[in-house]
Amino acid sequence: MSNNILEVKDLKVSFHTYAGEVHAVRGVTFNLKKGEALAIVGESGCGKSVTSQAIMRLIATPPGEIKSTSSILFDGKTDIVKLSDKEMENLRGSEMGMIFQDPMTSLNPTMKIGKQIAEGLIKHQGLSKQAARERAIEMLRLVGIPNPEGRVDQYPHQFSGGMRQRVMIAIALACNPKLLIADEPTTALDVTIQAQILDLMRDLQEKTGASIILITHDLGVVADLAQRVVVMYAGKVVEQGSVDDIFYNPQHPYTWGLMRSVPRLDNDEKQELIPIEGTPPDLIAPPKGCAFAARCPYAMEVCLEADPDITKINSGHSASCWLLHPNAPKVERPVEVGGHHNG
Amino acid sequence: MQTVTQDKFKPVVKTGNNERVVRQSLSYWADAWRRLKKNKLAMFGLIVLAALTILALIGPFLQPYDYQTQDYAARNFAPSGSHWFGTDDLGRDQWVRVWWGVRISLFIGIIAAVLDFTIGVLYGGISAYFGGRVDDIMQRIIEIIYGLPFMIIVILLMMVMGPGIFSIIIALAATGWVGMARLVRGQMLSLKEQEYVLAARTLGASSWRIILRHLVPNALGIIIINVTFTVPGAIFAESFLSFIGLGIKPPMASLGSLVSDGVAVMRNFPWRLLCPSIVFSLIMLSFNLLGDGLRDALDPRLRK
Amino acid sequence: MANIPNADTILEVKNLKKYFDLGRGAILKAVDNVSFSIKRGETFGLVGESGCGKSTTGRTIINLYNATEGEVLFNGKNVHKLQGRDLKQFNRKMQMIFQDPYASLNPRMTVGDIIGEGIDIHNLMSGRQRQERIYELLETVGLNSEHASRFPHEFSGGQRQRIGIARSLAIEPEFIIADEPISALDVSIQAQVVNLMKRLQDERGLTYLFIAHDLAMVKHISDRIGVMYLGALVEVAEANELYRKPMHPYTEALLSAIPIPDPEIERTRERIILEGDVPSPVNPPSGCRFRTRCPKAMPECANVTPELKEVEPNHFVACLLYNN
Amino acid sequence: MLRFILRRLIYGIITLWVLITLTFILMHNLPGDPFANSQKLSPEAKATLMKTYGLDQPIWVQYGSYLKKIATFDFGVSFNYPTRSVNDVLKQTFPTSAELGMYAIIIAVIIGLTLGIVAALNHNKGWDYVAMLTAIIGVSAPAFVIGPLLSYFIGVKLGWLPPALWKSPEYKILPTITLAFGTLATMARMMRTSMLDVVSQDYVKTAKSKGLSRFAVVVKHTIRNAMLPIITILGVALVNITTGAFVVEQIFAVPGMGKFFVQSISTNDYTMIMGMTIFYAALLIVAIMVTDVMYGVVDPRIRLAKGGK
Repeated sequence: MSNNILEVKDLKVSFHTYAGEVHAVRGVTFNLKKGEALAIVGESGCGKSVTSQAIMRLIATPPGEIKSTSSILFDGKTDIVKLSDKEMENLRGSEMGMIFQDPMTSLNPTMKIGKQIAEGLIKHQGLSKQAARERAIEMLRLVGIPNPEGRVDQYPHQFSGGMRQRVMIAIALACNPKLLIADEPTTALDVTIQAQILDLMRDLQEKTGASIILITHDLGVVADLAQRVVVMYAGKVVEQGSVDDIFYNPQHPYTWGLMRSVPRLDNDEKQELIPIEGTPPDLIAPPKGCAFAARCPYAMEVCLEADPDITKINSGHSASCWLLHPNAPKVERPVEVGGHHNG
Repeated sequence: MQTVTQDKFKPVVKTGNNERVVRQSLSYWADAWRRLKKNKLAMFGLIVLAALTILALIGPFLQPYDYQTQDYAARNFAPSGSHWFGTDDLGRDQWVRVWWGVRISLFIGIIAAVLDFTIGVLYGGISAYFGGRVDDIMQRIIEIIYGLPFMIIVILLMMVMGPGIFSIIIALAATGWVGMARLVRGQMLSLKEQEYVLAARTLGASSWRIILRHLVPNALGIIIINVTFTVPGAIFAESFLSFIGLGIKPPMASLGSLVSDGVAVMRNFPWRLLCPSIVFSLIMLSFNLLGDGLRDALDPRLRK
Repeated sequence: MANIPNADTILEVKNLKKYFDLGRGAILKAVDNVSFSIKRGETFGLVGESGCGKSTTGRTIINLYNATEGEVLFNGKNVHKLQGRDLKQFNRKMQMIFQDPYASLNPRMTVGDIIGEGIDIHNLMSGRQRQERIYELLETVGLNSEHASRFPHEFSGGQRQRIGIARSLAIEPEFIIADEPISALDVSIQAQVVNLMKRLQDERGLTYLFIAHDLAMVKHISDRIGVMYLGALVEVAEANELYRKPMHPYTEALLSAIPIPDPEIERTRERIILEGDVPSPVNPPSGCRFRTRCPKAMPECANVTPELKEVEPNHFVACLLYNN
Repeated sequence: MLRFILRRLIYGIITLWVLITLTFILMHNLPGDPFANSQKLSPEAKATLMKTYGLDQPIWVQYGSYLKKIATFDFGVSFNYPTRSVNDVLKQTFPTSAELGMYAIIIAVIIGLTLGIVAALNHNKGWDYVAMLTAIIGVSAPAFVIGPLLSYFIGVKLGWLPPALWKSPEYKILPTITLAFGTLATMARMMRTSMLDVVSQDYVKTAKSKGLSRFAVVVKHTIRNAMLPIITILGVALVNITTGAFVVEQIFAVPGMGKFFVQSISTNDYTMIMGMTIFYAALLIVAIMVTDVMYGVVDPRIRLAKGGK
């Protein structure tokens, strides 16, 4: 299994708030292959960001807590959950880098951007200040910032949003990490800038061979960049598979719902949008049984009582839904979903 | 694979209303009060303040003395059954004088807060409402006043007007409103751009309606927080002035002048320093604790 | 001019300019010479990236801002010259739905009072009748009467957005400007709001000006679409036509930039990636504003400001490529 | 940036001018004339004195000469002791006050900021409560309460330190602590709030994601940015320390400006009060100006913005 750069097993993360324990991530399992781009999709509050921050161990404890039964195996040998803070610091930034959603607030406003890139290099690769600066300029050039020699000594407020996100990518990739986690990297950007950034990320993945975890709610971005997809709902993985599996042969009613609720630019006839009615559950008290049952049009009695098992569809494709149980009634997948492709 | 009986695979009939809101409905003020009640320190402050206010009102009547009658037979008595806080070098009862001091402190604190509030809200409100040139000029004036060391102005004013409660109030009001005016203006300017205010404007709401229904209720929380910190500020200023001999005229007592007198004789009669100092600190402490509590309870950023 | 006005035209925007004085001689040209018109009962989508002036256009149309130049004719009357009764009447006829579901509802008012505010302002009803009307409106947007006594913070984003819609419906407007009504919502919730808006349009014959940056959703809901770039309208066309045959290089790039949720299409699609960032509206480029990023820019683009011209029937473009 | 500094400078000068004018107007509206107290003076002698001080001139002439004198740093002589010039008194007392003030501000800043940082880094834990308790006591018990109590208990009762006067270093401890306490408390509270604000910023998360050590994150990213807003209140802190010194110098019998100022107030020594007021005010206005400019210099968002704010 050394083929996997990351193996997340039964990840559980809770936050202890004044109102009680919020079970943000409730047993998430997935693997990431070397050189692969994996997208985690879901609505806000589904636990996708928390999962990514748990992998980076960026969750503040307290109030957060990664349950000790969880394991996150990095590069086949290191269990991130069990590392000491010191060991984790050595891993962060050198073996794994991260990009955040809002480029306007993710950079330190009072530090020159060159220095912000150099910091990690000095720490992990023991470069001298001068060498780190040279490398920072190189990184700025790599991420497509014009005139990097001049820009290296500027401050974040002198950069536009798109440019700042490029700087963030430069920071994350400075030490050639094996894993890049991008948490909604283009959500705050305009579409034409988003296209630039996605293009850059694809380009850099080819050049560096880094594996990517992409957190997003935009199925278009998923289709554009990812090879595999994990669909999360209410702190759990409801379905995962290759992009083709998920887009052309989705098995979970929640995945169907996601697909049906967004309009497609390339559709000429006005298709009806079908929203998922209701709102996700409050994870202070996760519902018994399947968390999606309350909003699921196909919910059965069993859904309210027990959590469904994971059903394997093919080698890389699985879903957790009672409809996949051999005894369950057959439900036709809505035609709008994955319609024009023989899944 | 879990074993499940066939009958469990019947579809459920959806009865529930998806849009049900389960939480108990609470207005902003009710919710703020609930938060404040949970804050032990703030409640301590509130209770102590209530107790001090009651004592300030009835305290002087619990003893058969008044604040000015001198009794040369009873000079510099230590606290005892007949003089609970002892007497001063003119034989005046300290208990009565301390509570008179508290009366003055609370009175000045409250009046100063009311004046600050009135002037500050008017000035800041006008500045924000009219905007443009008016706002420009009014802001320049504020910037200049803000740069003045305010205690020094107060001292100058006190010298011109002479000591006394009235002078103190005028002096404090003349300088204290600037902070409130800035706060109100800032609040109004940001609230004016809020989408709910825009929504009211597109509905055709009059300026008065927007001010009374939208701007004021939403700015009130932060204004109240500011007022709670104005009160101890004014109480401090009065005591400070009295301490350096510019505040309340004898024979009337103020906590500041009592402390000042106490300092002179503390080697021999320490209670003359301790009693007013402790009462004074209690007042300040309770207001500050209450203010902190109110800030946590009313600050919209902390609301979820 | 984008359209010849006729009896069917509910709104006409003529050479509208809105400048903001930033002080020290800096002037932000948020909207610079925009003209278009909207027919009764249609949905006109206005798209563009942040800072392109689409929201300012909406706010100027509804009289939240004065126009620096040009005019907005609503039912034939200049919106910015209305006074007294006419102004009140206008306020009833045109309404707005806002972007931020958290900032668009007064947190100190109950949902009932928020929805009832328009009724109160225009003295339409009172007492029981008003109450009944509020309940009815709540049900129209999929909520129920027990929600009237609650406060906005108790609701989710999608619910709040529907409350905002109920507020605008309370005074029975003809025309609603929806200013990015769904961009703050989750995808599954967006569809709830969009479907509601479509249903209301069918039931009440409303006209919409739908402002958004999400082209897919705008295309889904709109009959016609206007594309804005840096304060100027660069292209106006019927929704499908715009997608099928974008003429302005900016529209082309914008459409190509949007990823489509279909991996197979994405794998083969060639993208036009624009260079650099949008210039500042304080100091826009001379001539055509898009020329600094335009892959097809010509030397004369710097000197001539292209006008919006009807290049094909009902398809208007402002680009020198189509000038002959 | 230049524009920003210039703007601050102009404001400072206007403020100073307003203050000087205000002082002048107030002094001319004082109840009675300055010689009312000295009954021994004959009307003739009084008239001579009035002439000497130019008090018989029209008011705007007086104002003009007043401005001129101040511009040349000539504050005149004491009304009560005509042999003492205000400048002499300032020269004599200012160094003492400056020394005391300097100690106090250094202590307040160092301990206050440390307390605030410790509290924020241990948010809602023991140290946080200890620090905040200290802070709230500091805010609630001003110098004229803390001072006498320290002097009485530590100086008189326990005899650990001299209860008053300003001589060898051990004499300076109690006055310095007293004067520093309130500002220290304010600093601690501000720093804590500012730190908590910065800790939750995204860029701190970015810093952690680079693998920097906790120490580096706190020092290079958190504290640095949290300090920025603190700079702006340094000016206000200085004002508080200065006014606090009136009281502290009185309590501990420190021969500084504050003590002299309070004395002048009680003896109605008008020229002295005027001179000292303007000196004080100028000092404070300059201090506020300097901290404002300093903020601009430290924060690149202001420093590098075109044409100021």
